[in-house]
Amino acid sequence: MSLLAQGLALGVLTGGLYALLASGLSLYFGVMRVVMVAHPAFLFLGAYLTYTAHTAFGVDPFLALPVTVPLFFALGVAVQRLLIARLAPENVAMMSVLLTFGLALTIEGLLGTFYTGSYKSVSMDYATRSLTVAGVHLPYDKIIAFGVAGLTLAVLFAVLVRSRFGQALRATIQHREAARLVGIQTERVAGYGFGVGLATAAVGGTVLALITPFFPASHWVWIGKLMAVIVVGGLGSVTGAALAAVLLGVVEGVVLVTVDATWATMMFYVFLFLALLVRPQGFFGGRLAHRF
Amino acid sequence: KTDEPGAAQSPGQQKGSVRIGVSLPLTGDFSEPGKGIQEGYQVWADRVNAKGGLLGRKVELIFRDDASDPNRVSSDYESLITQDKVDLVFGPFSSRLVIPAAKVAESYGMLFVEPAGAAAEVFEQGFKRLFYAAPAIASDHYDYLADYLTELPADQRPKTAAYASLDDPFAQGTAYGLRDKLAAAGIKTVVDEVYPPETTDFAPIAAKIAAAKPDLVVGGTQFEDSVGLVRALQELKVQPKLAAFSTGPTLAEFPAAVKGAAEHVISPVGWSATATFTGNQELVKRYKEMFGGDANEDAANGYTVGQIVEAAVNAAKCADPSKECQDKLTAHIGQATFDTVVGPLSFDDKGRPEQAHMIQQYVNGKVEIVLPEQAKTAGIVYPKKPW
Amino acid sequence: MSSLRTEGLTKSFGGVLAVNGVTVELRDGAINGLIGPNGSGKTTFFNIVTGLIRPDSGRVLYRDREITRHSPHRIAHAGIGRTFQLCRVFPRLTVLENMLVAVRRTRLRELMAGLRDAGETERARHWLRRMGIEHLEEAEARDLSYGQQKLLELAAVLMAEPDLVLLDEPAGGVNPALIDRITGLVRDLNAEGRTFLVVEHNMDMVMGMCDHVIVFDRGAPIAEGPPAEVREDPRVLEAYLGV
Amino acid sequence: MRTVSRRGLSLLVPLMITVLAIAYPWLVPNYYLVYAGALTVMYAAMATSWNLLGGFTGYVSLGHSAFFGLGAYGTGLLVVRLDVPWLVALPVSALLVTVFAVGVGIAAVRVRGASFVIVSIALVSMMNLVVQGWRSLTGGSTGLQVPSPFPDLHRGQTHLVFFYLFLALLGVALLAWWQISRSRFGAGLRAIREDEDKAESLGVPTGAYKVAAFALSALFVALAGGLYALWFGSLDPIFVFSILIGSYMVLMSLLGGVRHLLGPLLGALIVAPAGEYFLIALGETQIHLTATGLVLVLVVLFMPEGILARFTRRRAGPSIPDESADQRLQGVSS
Amino acid sequence: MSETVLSLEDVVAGYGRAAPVLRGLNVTVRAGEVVCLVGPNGAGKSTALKVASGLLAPRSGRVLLAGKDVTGLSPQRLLGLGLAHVLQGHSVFREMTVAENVRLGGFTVRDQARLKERIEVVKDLFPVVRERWGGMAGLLSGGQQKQVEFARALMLEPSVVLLDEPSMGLDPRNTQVVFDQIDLMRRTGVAVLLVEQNARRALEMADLGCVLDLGRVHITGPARDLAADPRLGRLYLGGAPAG
Ligand SMILES: Nc1ncnc2c1ncn2[C@@H]1O[C@H](COP(=O)(O)OP(=O)(O)OP(=O)(O)O)[C@@H](O)[C@H]1O
Ligand SMILES: Nc1ncnc2c1ncn2[C@@H]1O[C@H](COP(=O)(O)OP(=O)(O)OP(=O)(O)O)[C@@H](O)[C@H]1O
Ligand SMILES: [Mg+2]
Ligand SMILES: [Mg+2]
Repeated sequence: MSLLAQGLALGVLTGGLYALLASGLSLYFGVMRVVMVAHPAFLFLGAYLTYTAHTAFGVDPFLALPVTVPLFFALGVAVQRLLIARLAPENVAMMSVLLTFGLALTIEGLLGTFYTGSYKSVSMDYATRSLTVAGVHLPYDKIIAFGVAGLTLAVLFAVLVRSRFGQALRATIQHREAARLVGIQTERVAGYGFGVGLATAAVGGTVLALITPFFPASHWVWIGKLMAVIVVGGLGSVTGAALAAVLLGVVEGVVLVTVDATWATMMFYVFLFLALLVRPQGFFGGRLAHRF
Repeated sequence: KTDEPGAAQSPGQQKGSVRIGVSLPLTGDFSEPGKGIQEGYQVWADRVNAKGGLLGRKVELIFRDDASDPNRVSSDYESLITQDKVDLVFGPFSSRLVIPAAKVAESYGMLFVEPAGAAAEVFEQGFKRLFYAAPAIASDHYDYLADYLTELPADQRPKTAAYASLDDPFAQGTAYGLRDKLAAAGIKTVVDEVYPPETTDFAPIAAKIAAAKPDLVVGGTQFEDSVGLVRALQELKVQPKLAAFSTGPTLAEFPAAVKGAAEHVISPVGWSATATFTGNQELVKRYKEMFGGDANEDAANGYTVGQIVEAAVNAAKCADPSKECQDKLTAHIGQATFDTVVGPLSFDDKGRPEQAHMIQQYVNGKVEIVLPEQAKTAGIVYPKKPW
Repeated sequence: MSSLRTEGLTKSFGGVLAVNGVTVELRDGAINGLIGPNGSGKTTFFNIVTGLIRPDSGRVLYRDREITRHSPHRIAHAGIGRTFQLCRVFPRLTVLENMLVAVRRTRLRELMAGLRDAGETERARHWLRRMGIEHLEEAEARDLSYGQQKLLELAAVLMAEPDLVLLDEPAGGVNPALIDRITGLVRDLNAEGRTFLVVEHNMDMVMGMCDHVIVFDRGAPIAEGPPAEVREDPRVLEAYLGV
Repeated sequence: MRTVSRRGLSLLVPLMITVLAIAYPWLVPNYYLVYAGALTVMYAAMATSWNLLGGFTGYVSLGHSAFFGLGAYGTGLLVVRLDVPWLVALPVSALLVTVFAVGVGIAAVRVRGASFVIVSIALVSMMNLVVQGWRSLTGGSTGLQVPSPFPDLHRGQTHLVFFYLFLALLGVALLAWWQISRSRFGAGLRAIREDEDKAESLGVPTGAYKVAAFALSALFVALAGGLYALWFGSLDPIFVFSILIGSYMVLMSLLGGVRHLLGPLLGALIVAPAGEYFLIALGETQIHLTATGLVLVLVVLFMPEGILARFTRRRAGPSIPDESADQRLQGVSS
Repeated sequence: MSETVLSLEDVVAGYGRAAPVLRGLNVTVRAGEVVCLVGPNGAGKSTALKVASGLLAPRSGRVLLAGKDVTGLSPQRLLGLGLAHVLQGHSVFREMTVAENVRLGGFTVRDQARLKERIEVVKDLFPVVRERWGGMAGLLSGGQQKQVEFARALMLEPSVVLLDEPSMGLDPRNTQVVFDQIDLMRRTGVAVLLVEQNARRALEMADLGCVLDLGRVHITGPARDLAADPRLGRLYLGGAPAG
């Protein structure tokens, strides 16, 4: 019983992390119809930069964020303006998969060249302790990840839904000409949108660096899982993805402690196919979601 | 065809350098150990050439990257053997890549000494020219530890053990070798978990182990998961009397990655930097000169391959791809004993080495060999201190 | 025998009752008009009849056979063709390729047979000629102007030889000269025995062409009859013509 | 200069390609090149099969290696576990995979565009997990060793045999593509790529068409997988169920041109040797991954329609019938 | 005569590498004047508007706004200079609410009070905007979407307006509202460049008419004269005048 509780608690915390890692993906997709296969690669790029900051200057990983977040934002703007923007609009969704697949390979190759193929990790003292509540252990690193995820998602949500920028971004995606005609600088806005998505990768990468060792090819493992999260959540819905992430985190945690690890990983895909059969637009997706 | 079997490969062409073809995973999942083995091969070649070469000919290594892909590994050996017409081949890394590679070498009648295919299955394919250049195959890696534990007095002897293993023939092989021996001796298996390579979160596995409160925790691991498991066990306050992990702790990055939790962690190791076996100190020194860092087990395994083939070539007095020569080399390795940096090695009829791995432990922050008796640099600490 | 008949069709989206208990019957062999203010449910009615939307309740009968909730292609096979309000062609197919998509009913063997050999091309050219866009045969559909795309869409629908053709605003965005041409075409096709149901806001076209007009308001028919009668109907005047 | 007519050229080119392909193993100096040729032809066959789905319907599957892997494991398991002769095992396994693909297709083609890509990625990961986890049947991570169907031939001769087997498969796949492209089925599939709802309302049973294309494409890829298993002899889940194999099919098709019969073939002829070249030239570090990645990026950016599209007729743009318009205006401006 | 606000001079423009669509186009619009472009489908009317609003850069020729050369400026800049453009077809932001759509119309307006005022005005003009205020715009009927679009354009108070077939898909009542609005604009001194296929209706209310075909203006004249010309009628305005 307590094992189940432990699995559940860990699942919730991990789910929070998944939500953070998937939020960028959901953003590119929802607002830009771009399937960003390279997102996990950028996550690990973020993790490596955190590692450099930590080993070279001895700073706490989170103190690197003021540098990495703006850097990734700029990188995102560049990727959108120089690459994504050049795709023919009628098949952005598909060509972007291939384009970003190429980007992922590029990043992996560069990481391998600069950092070699060996494992790196960032370990902090607080990352090995845990809080015990009613016999359930809650690791501090996971609590931190959960908190950071929550905070980032809240900011993201505010930016997208409430701000002028968010409105402009959504308008740009839905009808570029009309958006230009109401005075939106569409190129700039789309670039910023991508930048925001990539900025979440900087945060996610930092958290990831804190809780797991990594090497250049680590990102492959995450692609399938994160993609499953955003499909189950309803493509493009940042909120949906967050809910789905927690749901899948819990399912994974519980299945792991009750069955085994293979089945736990399998649950992501089981839910993915279930979602397709029952609700192709995703469990939390909007009514128009299936139209893309 | 120029590479038609038996065509144009006269045994007399003993000119030029001895060209040795190797395919290694220099990129991809196995790139880290692949690199280590490459360095081991290079150190060996450097030493041989400094001494005037093999049979008076310079040694030239030809590397191919297989990107950790079995398809490529086959292509590589295929092209090395048929197109580059190398004189000898050395093996690649990982049990997963050794089998397809050995198939190619075998079908062209090439001797195949390999540094990394330790899984039991490698030796069940009926290969005649394959030899594993390390002290023991995967399932025997923990032999000394198993002996030690089963011989403990009854009151100190552990009662229960938890096993968590990566789904990989080598990693699993090591853990299951120990499991089977301990189970036979009456130590109960309370958790037996296999996780796929995709696993990124080890906390729930640790939670399972925590719930079982075992005396021993054994991980059939590679690096990433060993670190993940140690951290998760620590966070969930699992305090076993002994913790053993396969590959992770033998890498230099391990202590930093687990932040002090490395103390008293045990793992099997085929090689020790401090051992005085033939050529070992030369390897350590030369490696430092060439690559700046400290040699590791992977490099030593590569070096060992070199040593064995070198001895065979010297004994058979030939180094060319002809059937006669390769037969002679194979026959020699099959029956001789070799002095290597991992100790004296000999092989059974399936190419399995017949010695055993040592057991290392972090004691006071340093890696010490604690088993067997005759090689130990420090006494084994059991039970371990809490982490 | 009636051509198309519906009984109590109802469909609501969230709080909006788009189609509200529609019971109508089309005149077989006639040009039927369907008019009504914006948002009165005309397109939704089309979508239900052609299977793109499932009604909440009610039945659709075609030649006295129930086709409610049949999939769109089955309904097409039954002989109902339609165009869309916002003209839809296959943008990156050539005009000729666009024509060869429509099918009425097929056996597996026909499915795999080479199209160009099967006389289909000739039939396609015939329809393109009738529309007056035969010279564009090799152009990609996206390069056509809006009006030309409208003609192509109609031609493609006719390739399947439908007995009942539903047109959703055939004159919307079309040059008046072309409207005359479309009107003429519809009349000719009607004379050949096809039944039409035309949604249109262009009153000149509706009144000049239709034999029978149905008027929708708020998802339900409010009047029905010959054009001359309908346009005098006070309810129609109030709800639709806005005078 | 135009001594050969268009029609003549369109017959001559395939003929020459066929003759060259058949003669290839006899023109090269060693068996390694036969081996490399067989591998390239295998990829060409798979890319062409992929194109049966991707090229017509525009559904981009990054997960076709799932069918490759299942075909391989199916054939391997039938041969190893049930002692079925390989000539029987190959088609049986491919048919089983096709049936499976129908099932998956029914779920997968419900979503369009990018979601489909994601589903296809998930499919590979899932199959990898199943095969890896089902140790008792498949051998799990240890892999499955399949005995050679031609134990009496030496290695080089085996390559030769499989070169022709793959070539035959490629031929069949090409033939299938060609036949479909000129059929009503093909017209329906193309319409699906452009506008599914519209196609449906024109009487195209889009669901059935998509599943049929999906399954057909899976069938050929599964056959390639089966041949691979017999030829290569050792199967390992993480390598046969790899997204990279799937993306090679996509890259090859895209590079050559998905709208052309010979596009994927051309792509394979370029990508396979180029990959080899990068590995040999840059293989010492991971920078070759970067090179491959950049090539992919460049292809997508600058040749989204593929190489062949460059050589075939460029889109003419709207044609304006000048004279008739002038005539039309004459009556007005006077 | 009031001053020229917008003029296109010898504009040559087209898409991609294809032959130009506009081949030396000249159009002039004065303040308080409605200029109506008529012409067959594909003549280049929409293209002309796109060049004027900066969506499409001309290959040669000039665009003058209030005497200033604005050729090649971005739509945002032109918007700042008082030029608004309503696109042909449907250009609502489908996955945003009606409210968001309308508000976005005033994206560049900083004065919140003014914005509020305008919102009330458009809500009164088009009841559907009020009724479906919080609803998703993409789910409206075709004509309703068109109304939202027009409402969005009315949020600004520009000095030059380009309208591309504003009445397409609208029922008679809403068509009337649109034409009334155009009239209102004219009376407040706005220059209107109108493209309409509802040509007779448009020419009736316009000051000046231009017949555009094959990328050139062939005839310019008082709108009423053009409407009355029988030869023009046959070619561009459709058979019988509305009766
Ligand atoms: N985005 C585009 N890309 C390529 N060609 C285009 C594009 N838009 C329009 N065209 C072509 O330019 C020509 C003129 O188009 P335009 O839309 O200006 O015509 P129009 O006069 O507005 O016609 P309609 O009354 O049908 O709207 C047409 O032949 C059309 O095919
Ligand atoms: N998918 C949908 N979700 C929500 N509401 C819808 C949907 N489709 C249609 N509606 C609503 O149903 C009503 C009827 O729409 P419909 O498109 O049938 O009107 P219409 O008569 O064709 O109008 P128009 O003349 O403007 O084309 C409208 O109020 C519309 O907003
Ligand atoms: Mg409608
Ligand atoms: Mg237009």
